[in-house]
Amino acid sequence: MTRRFWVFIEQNKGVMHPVGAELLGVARRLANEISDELADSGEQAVVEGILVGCEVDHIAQEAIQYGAERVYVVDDPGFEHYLNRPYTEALTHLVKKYQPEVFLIGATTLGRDLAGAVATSVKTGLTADCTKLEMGPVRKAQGKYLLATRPAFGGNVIATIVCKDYQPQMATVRPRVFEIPERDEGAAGEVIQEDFQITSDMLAANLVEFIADKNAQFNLEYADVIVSGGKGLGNPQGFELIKELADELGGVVGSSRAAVDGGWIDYEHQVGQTGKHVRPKLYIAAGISGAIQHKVGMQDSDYILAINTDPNAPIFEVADLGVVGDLYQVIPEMLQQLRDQKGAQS
Amino acid sequence: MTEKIQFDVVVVGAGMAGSTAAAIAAREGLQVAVIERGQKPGAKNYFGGALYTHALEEIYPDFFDRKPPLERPVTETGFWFLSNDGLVKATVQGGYIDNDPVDAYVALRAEFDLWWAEQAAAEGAFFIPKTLVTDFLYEDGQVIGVKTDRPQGDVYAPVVIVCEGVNNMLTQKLGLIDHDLRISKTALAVKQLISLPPKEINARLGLPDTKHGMAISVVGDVSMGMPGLGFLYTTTSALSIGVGVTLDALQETQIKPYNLLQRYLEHPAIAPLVKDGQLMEYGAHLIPEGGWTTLPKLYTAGAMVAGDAASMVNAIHWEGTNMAITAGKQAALTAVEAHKQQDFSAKSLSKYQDRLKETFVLKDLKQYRKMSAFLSNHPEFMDIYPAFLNDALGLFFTGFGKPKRKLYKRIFRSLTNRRPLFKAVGDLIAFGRAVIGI
Amino acid sequence: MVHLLVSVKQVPDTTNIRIDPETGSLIRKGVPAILNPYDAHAVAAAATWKRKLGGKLTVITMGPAAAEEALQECVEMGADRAVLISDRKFAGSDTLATSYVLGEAIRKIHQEDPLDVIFFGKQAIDGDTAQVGPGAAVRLDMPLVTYVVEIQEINKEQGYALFVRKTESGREVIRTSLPAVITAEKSIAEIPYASLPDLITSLRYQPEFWTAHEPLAYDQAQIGLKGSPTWVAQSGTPEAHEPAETISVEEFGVQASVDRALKDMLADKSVASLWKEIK
Amino acid sequence: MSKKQTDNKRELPQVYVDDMLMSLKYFTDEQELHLSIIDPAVCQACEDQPCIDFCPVGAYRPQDGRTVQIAVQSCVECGTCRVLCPYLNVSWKNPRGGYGVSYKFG
Repeated sequence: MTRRFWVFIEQNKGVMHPVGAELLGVARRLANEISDELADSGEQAVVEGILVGCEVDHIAQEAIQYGAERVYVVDDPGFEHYLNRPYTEALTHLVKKYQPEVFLIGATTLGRDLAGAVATSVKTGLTADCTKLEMGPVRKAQGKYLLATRPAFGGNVIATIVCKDYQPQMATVRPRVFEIPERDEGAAGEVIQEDFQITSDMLAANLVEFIADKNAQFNLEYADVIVSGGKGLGNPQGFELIKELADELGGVVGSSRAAVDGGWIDYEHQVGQTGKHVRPKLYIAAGISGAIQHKVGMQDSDYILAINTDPNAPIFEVADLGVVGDLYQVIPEMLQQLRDQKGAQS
Repeated sequence: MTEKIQFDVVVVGAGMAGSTAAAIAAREGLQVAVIERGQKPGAKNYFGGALYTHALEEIYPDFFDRKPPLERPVTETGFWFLSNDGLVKATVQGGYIDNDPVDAYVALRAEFDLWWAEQAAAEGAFFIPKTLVTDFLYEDGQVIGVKTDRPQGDVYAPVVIVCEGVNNMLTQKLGLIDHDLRISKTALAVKQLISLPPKEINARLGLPDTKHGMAISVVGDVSMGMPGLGFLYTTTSALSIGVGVTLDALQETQIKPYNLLQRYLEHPAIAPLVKDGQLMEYGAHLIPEGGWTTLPKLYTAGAMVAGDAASMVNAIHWEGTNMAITAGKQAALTAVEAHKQQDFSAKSLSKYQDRLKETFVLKDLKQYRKMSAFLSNHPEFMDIYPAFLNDALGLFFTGFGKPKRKLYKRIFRSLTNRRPLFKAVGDLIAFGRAVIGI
Repeated sequence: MVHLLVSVKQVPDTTNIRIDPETGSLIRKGVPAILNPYDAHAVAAAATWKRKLGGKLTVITMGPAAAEEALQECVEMGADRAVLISDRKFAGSDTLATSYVLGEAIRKIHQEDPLDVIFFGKQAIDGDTAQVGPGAAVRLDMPLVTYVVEIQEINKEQGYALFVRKTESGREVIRTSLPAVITAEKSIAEIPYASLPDLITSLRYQPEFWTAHEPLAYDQAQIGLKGSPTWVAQSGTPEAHEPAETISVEEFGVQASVDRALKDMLADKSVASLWKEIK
Repeated sequence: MSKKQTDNKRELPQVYVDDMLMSLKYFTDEQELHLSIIDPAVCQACEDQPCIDFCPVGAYRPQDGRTVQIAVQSCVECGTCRVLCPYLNVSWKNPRGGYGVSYKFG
């Protein structure tokens, strides 16, 4: 019997969303975590990708290079644009056919829309926005199951959820919670074309028009680097210096609520409980004292550098490193040193 | 045109005065509407504080059988005189305090006021929350209802009882008073509710169990010389600690209220009581301290005013809620009488003031009419005398091995180098007069 | 005449959560319960369209008896009928069981008085799963549009509706047949300030009370813990971040402080992985 | 108005009030603000700007150019600013019904 660890490979107009690669890395780790069970049961664990779209074979290869041993592909013009019903029916068909043990989906708007529908049509459990995934023992049960850890009550509680008696154990994960695994150009894997007929009743809802978001790239929530300014800037012009540093690091500008309240910058930039929740790799907080409302929105960042003149500003409680000094000295110096380093390399 | 929204009585505000008035009037068979601006009755109310059994039982004789949501009974009460680094406790327990039921219970307004409103609803009063009364409806000078900020928001009633609280904008609009709050006659109180395990509270304050509680007036260093009072109340599983100072003092010293409160919480005698406590709620509220000197006209054609809106507070004795309850009842009884006579003129409603004169409410306010002026003119009661009291008792109880004559001289000098003797005596006399009200 | 339905939920206000440090469970006392904000905006949108096209708005909720207050708020905003589905047997229901309970209730209402659009809030702020809407759509076999920020048109005569939904890359205009299920973002409509007559009506309105047996006999195996594939194995409070090491510019000077800061920053593996991309 | 020096030895601590406001429940009115400055020029001419100190929730915040900004969502409707503003320059009214601070304990 094969124990299948599935990952939904999300793609948009022929471009693979990185969350699929991140989850292939996770699926590989989960499969390894049950290797002891495999030894004595003679079963084998396999990491497989599920890909739905139109002319997406090149993405199947990319998935294999990120660790998928096999990719099931449903390739049909009807799947060119994401629509909930056809995608849900296709995935439900594949799940029933191959009976995977674990099924991971990226918690993008597409993923969250799809996962809820698939879990219901397959009648199984689904845990949303997981921050930790591992295979482990469950009370009163034999063998290892998916232990899905997620925040609840607005992040105030961390709960570990288990889905013991239903298959597959489904979970969605937000982009960039896990790292992208190394890409192995030489990896080999099998691609299986699955045919699936879209019937007219599945097209009760269809796309009439698509309006690209002009500042989509400014999407604060998905930014890798955020440089935020607060009242410590003293005035709105301070945000020009913040923007300069953000551009230098390929990031976007964020702000505290106080700066938005002061009318210094648009609400779209506000990070915090009443603004956006962000989890960039690098978060630089300049002139932000760090009220709890702000910390709640950015404390999950991988690395936080705080610059503030007040040594006991609350922001230092969540920062990885704090520079106690005047940002109007520290940031220009940072820009200088960053440019010198870049100059040295090119 | 949608039909008119008509009641026999409209009460503005579902606090102590409002819900009481509604209960009494509804009990007598009148159609009563209570219009409350908060999400629920109690949402906008905030106090130290304690409720007084005499007033509660007067409205509901079976008060305790109804299982009211009260916190700890007050079994120990009194004054703490704070010096810069010390404390003299003058509290009393047992004896008069040890009644069954006790005279005062600590309470939390959000929960209690909602329950108090539910009792009035059970009597038949109709509560309209989430609605702000903005003005009155008149018919040739006679109030015949209120305007609210909701579309189609007029509510008609021949009698309106205004219980809007300390910011009495409607009372001013009615012309019952010709000025806004006086900054020397109004105090701003800020408070923290700090949760601690009940056993910890009992241990730190020497209370045997949660059936025992404290209500303390804190005088001295807490207000940094400004006219004002601190307080400390024990709820079942939290300490309610705050300080209030008059607005003119706040304006003059430009001290931030929350810094004053923090300093109070960090006082050497207070800090150990709140150590490791968790802040459950911070808040601020004004207290009308003008009493008699800022009392508005209590009635006009078709309307009466009761509670904080009519500055019915006796700060020295921490009495406000019982005054509001008493006034609410008297206003309601007057409204019932007016309905019997079908006479809602000012003259008819003037009986409200006559009734109130018979109660402690107007009597006490009159007696203490000089008190708030006294306190602002005699700040030494807020710093010099508490500090002296600490020094005097401190020296007295450490005078071992020293000739006592020298000791008393030193105690005496710790008074006179703060306040010349004749002035101190003058202060005492002035205090006596302010208390007696001559 | 349209018939619209909104499924709402009363949630603890997560901006005011207090957790008992020992047990890691929610401290109920003093935590206000509110109508889930996304659901409130959904009701506001439904009420606007009901008034525009003429018709009826029904709201349903599954929860404890106290959830009646949330229904009252919906009537205040314009709901004509409110149903509270409440039973101890539902306790512990996860999203699959919840979508079964709500799905069957909606099916019954639909059979008695055909529905055109069924609204869910994008997610509930206590669970944040965003699964119940999609789940109900599957159970009712109706088209689903999630993250709706604007309703362009509801055309009962020709049996279609136009919804605008927002994704990371832009806005999609979706045309669906009717009836359809949508999940609403806050920007779908502003919360109205109800007229006094509507408020008074809501204060006097008694919601219908459904249980696990009446008027619908729910399959006991699909509700509550029995009907829930997932359950909470363990819960606790997130561990605190230890406070940062700080460099004082006063002590080390700007140049040295920034140099050390950049080195420490680049030493972090996820920033380092990023750094390759920046260069 | 002189800033009277209080002679007390124990210094006044500096509290970050925003953190305390997290303990409060507000129903924020997205459509109407119940407080506003009547004439910003008066604030610019106001020498002490006492509102920045006396407001118990620190809702009055100094801006560049000596204007004052009100963080209306933090207001607990105590009324102090209405009567203490030296130039009565605050347009003060209660929030719309159901909005504003909603004490959980009180």
